[in-house]
Amino acid sequence: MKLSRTWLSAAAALMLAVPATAHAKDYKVGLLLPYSGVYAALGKEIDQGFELALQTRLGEMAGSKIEIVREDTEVKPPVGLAKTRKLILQDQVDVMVGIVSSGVLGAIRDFVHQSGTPLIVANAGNDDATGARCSRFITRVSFSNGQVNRPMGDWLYNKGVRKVYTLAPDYAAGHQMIETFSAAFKAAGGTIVGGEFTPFRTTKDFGPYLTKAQSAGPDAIFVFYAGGEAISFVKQYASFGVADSVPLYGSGFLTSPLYVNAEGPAAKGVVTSLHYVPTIESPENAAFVKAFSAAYGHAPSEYAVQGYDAGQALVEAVKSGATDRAALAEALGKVRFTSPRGPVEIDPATNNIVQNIYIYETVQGDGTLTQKILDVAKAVRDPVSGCQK
Amino acid sequence: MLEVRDLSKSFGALAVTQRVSLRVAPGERRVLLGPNGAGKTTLFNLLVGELAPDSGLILVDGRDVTALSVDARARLGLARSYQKNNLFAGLTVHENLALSAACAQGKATALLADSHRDRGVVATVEEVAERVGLSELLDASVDTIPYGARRRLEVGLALASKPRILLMDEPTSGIGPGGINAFHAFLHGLPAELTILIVEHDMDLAFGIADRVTVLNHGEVVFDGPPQEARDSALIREIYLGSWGAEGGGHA
Amino acid sequence: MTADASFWIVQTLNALQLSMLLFLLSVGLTVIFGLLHFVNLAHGSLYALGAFVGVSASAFAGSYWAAFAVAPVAVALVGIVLYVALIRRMRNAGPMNQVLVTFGLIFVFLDLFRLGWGDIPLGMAEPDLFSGRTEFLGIVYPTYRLFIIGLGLVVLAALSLLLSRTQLGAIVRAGVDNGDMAACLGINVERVFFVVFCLGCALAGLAGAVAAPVLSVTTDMGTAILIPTLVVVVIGGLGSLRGAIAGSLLIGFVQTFGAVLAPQAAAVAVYALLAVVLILRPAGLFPARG
Amino acid sequence: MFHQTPLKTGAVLLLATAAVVYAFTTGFFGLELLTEVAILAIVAIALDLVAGYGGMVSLCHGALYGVGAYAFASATVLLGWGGGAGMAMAVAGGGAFAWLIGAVSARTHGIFFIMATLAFGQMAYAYFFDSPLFGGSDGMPGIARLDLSGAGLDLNDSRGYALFCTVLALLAYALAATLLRSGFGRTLVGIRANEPRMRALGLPVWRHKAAAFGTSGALAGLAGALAAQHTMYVSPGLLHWTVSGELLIMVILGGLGTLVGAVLGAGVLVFVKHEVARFTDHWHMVVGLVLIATVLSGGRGIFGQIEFLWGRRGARRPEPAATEGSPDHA
Repeated sequence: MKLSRTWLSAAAALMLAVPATAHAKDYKVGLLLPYSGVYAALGKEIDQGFELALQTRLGEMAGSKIEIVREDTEVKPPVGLAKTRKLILQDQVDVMVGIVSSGVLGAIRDFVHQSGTPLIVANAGNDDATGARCSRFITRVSFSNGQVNRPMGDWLYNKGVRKVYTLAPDYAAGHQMIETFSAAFKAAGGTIVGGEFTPFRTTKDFGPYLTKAQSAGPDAIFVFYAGGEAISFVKQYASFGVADSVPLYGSGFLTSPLYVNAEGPAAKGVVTSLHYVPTIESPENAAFVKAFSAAYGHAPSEYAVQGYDAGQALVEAVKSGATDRAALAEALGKVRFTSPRGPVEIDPATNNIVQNIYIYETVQGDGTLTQKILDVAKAVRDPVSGCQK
Repeated sequence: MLEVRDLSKSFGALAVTQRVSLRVAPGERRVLLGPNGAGKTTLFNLLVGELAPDSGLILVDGRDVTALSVDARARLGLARSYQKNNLFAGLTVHENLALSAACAQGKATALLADSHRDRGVVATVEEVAERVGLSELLDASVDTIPYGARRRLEVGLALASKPRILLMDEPTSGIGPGGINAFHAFLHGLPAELTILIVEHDMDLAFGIADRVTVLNHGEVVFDGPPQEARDSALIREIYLGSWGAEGGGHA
Repeated sequence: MTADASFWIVQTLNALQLSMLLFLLSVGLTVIFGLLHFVNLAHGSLYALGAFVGVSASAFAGSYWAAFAVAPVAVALVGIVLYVALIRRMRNAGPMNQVLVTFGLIFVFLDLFRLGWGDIPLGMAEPDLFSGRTEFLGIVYPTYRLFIIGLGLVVLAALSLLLSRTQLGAIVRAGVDNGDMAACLGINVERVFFVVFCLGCALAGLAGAVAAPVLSVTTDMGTAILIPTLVVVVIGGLGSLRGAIAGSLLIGFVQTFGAVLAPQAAAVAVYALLAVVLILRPAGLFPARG
Repeated sequence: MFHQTPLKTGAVLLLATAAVVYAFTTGFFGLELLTEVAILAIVAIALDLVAGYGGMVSLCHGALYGVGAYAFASATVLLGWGGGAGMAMAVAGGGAFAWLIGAVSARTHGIFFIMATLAFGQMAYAYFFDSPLFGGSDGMPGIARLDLSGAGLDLNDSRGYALFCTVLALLAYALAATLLRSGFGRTLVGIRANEPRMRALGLPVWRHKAAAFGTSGALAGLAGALAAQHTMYVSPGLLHWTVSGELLIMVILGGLGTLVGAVLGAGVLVFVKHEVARFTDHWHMVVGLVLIATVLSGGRGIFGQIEFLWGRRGARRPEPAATEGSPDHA
């Protein structure tokens, strides 16, 4: 995708909407995403979701024009920071949206905070970003690493699982996801019989870890892997026949609809938890899936919905009458709306989203794999761990 | 000055140096003779430390240097020139000589001063260039100068480090009769106190310059004595004529 | 806990499987290194190309074996283009320029993969023949992994026969030992280089197609495998078949058993091994030339 | 052998003038780029020092740069030291680590040296990636810039910082040029041209190589400290081998063994990348094609080509080609 500027004008929609006030404020949005590098696919999904939300809800913004300035982080923290400076100082954007990698978020956090520019985080899940290093200018509409995995602790115990072995890549997100799950599972009464953190993005062969996990004799394995690592892991898990004796559970990114079909039959029966799956039954989701599929030719993933809700949050904040950066940040910290993923709101204590977490099984659908929701943990809210806004 | 005791070296089953003992006095001109494959270059490699002996001792001024590295021996005043030109490619004659002179004069690690413009270094470079007849070619790249000039630079490099013991490995190979005469003159011009070991094929030259001759054959010292004796030795004649006579005792 | 004999047998098989994948990649790289004195950093990209072509071929034909057949051929064809367009004229350009050109190729391939196959990781199914698991020696092991081990051994045997028994092999050995001498013997060195380069490319393509069902196929898989492959080649010593197999086994086993015994050190283990080998043997374990 | 030719002096003055003019005419993003170029130019100079003049092609300069950045971050954030002490720490840290790598790897040559440096660099990367003390994969935030308000300079201003880095890059060039003109530098070139002969002349070669590599690492460490202050954040990604690879590209693109080329290469690569990225996400391919074209057009790199053409005009003897010298076996 060309890193173009996009102007979305409400002119066409104006005829139907309420008459605009004389001087509708125009907004400039800096969309900061990886358009190259390993997370380019994620950046594209978020971008598409964001644009769809603005197009869908343009009419509600009383004649305001939204200009989008796109910048590529290349998934490199220094690049992300340079682009952030450009967006804030040079382009003077009113609000920033995006950030896939927690590394990039960590790099730009202080500058965003000091400059007083509102930032809507549309992916990066580091717990600290809405914990110890939270900011009143940073609002997260995606998820936190802990939030996605916490409900699985209780749920697994209640399903009769007592002994779990964990695996995840050896980096911050891997640790946070596994530690949150383990704490919840142990609190429910379960035992973690062992676990490993595998070298991040250099592990190609999970055979040694799978063999080791199996020999620890757990009732189940709980893992977090995403992207290429998820595909390798799920396929190798199946090929070793671990599935016959030890079922696989995990963080929902493991079987994300974005690449679950690359995993093939190996993914069938894997149960994971996530804040969104395309099979949620609600009018909002039905409309979203339909519109997204029509616009981009494939079903939306959780990343698409994060982009979509970043757009929705922005629309809500604009609708509240906020015009400058400070007011937008203030308004963003209070929004609540109905998302394709169910009712969501921003927790004023942390600026993190409060949302449902869906526990789903990957099952065979018509030709492709699909998601069967087994359970829903309603309105999951992160504890206020060290956040002083 | 330089002493070797019972030095031995084998490559697998092939003994290239066998219990070689030598004693070279200060200021002596010693010529090493011997047919191809007699182990002369190997002995040089052992002396300067490019090879480690299997047994035996090497002493410089009575000090055991057998365990010392190549550079440590060089710093004791041991310098050599090579049978095959071993120059600093891509650099000028001046730069080549200056690298050597700077090294010997402790300017090689100076952090600010340009060693190649250092007065002492430049003086040595000019003196050595004069001696080896390269004064006209100082600014030429060694890649462009004629073979004979490179051959002389090869010796000049060793000389520029102002050694006390100079080892020259066939310095006259391939430079023709005119070059040999010039070399003879060059050798006579060197300071009398400089101890010199030369591997030489040209018998006439060898006997002309040597204070003493050592003959190696199959890695062993088969003769050690004054040149006149060597000239008359039946043994040497046999060795040389046996393997070299057919080629007329010449140099390739 | 059942960390008994069968556990270690399975881990040994895991190590062998990884070693054989590394071997398929590194053997081509090392012979090209040794014979052509060419530093081909794009070798990993050729492996990725094999995987991508394999995914498309197997999807098109509905069979894994289409990938197995098409990927090596396709990558060898690309190798021919590279050889004619670039490699031939880069052979005497010095290692720095070779590094630069092949670095450039890595970048070009990276975006070609993105343009051709998208940003989303892909997967490929195992062949039906080797799907499932095999029971032997009291253990159960994925059949496809046994196939990889077997294939690696077959390629090893074929290459050692090729090198020791054929005229081409003799020329290659002579060329690795002393390129000038081979040229002096009036051998058409250029043609031998060409054949060897294409063979190396085909093996990289084969490795890609063989690895695809086990791993995910991503645009950066070539760069990710490049470093381990270089490590294998350097540890083994440039240009020797023996070095390639020794390096592959060493890395395969260190990586696998490192993961089992000291997971925290696993990321560093391979590099530490490389450093130690280079300190003790600056030209690798089995250098092809003295 | 290095000569600060009039051509080089002219090019440096031209580049410095261009940087200053650019700093006063461009927007905020331009200042970001300028700062990036100045910092990378320092590492590229450091790399050219050892690769272009010492024949030690390193794939660990990203790691040295990263070690400098982490040293600055740890000194200022964890130990609470001042910025100046932090910079000293970065220089010392990069230098010490590089000296160690150089000392251990000095015996290896060519591709083996490249791989040895890669190994050490990746070990450092893995260490910082896994180390909780330094924030692991998330890195360390909260780094403040040097306080030069006493001298009337506000480094928190983008232009002030860009100019500060430009001045340091210029100083780095002057330092490298001085070093290369000194006995130390002459000897380094001697080692590249013929290492065994240098040893035979009495030089403890490994010590010289280690010292050169350490000096280069100290410069890389300085650049790392500047990078840490620029982004006010450090992450392990700085140490990754691909950073070293890009640095090598800069040096070769600009002209290996020309020193000015390192600076030029840093500028060209950064600006080309950003210009291309404005039009396409596929900037990798464009950069790749540029690299291939550079080599096919002579392989001397930009400044190497300029010097070559300048030399052919008859003004001066051309510099020897920047390829590895081999002993004369005539």
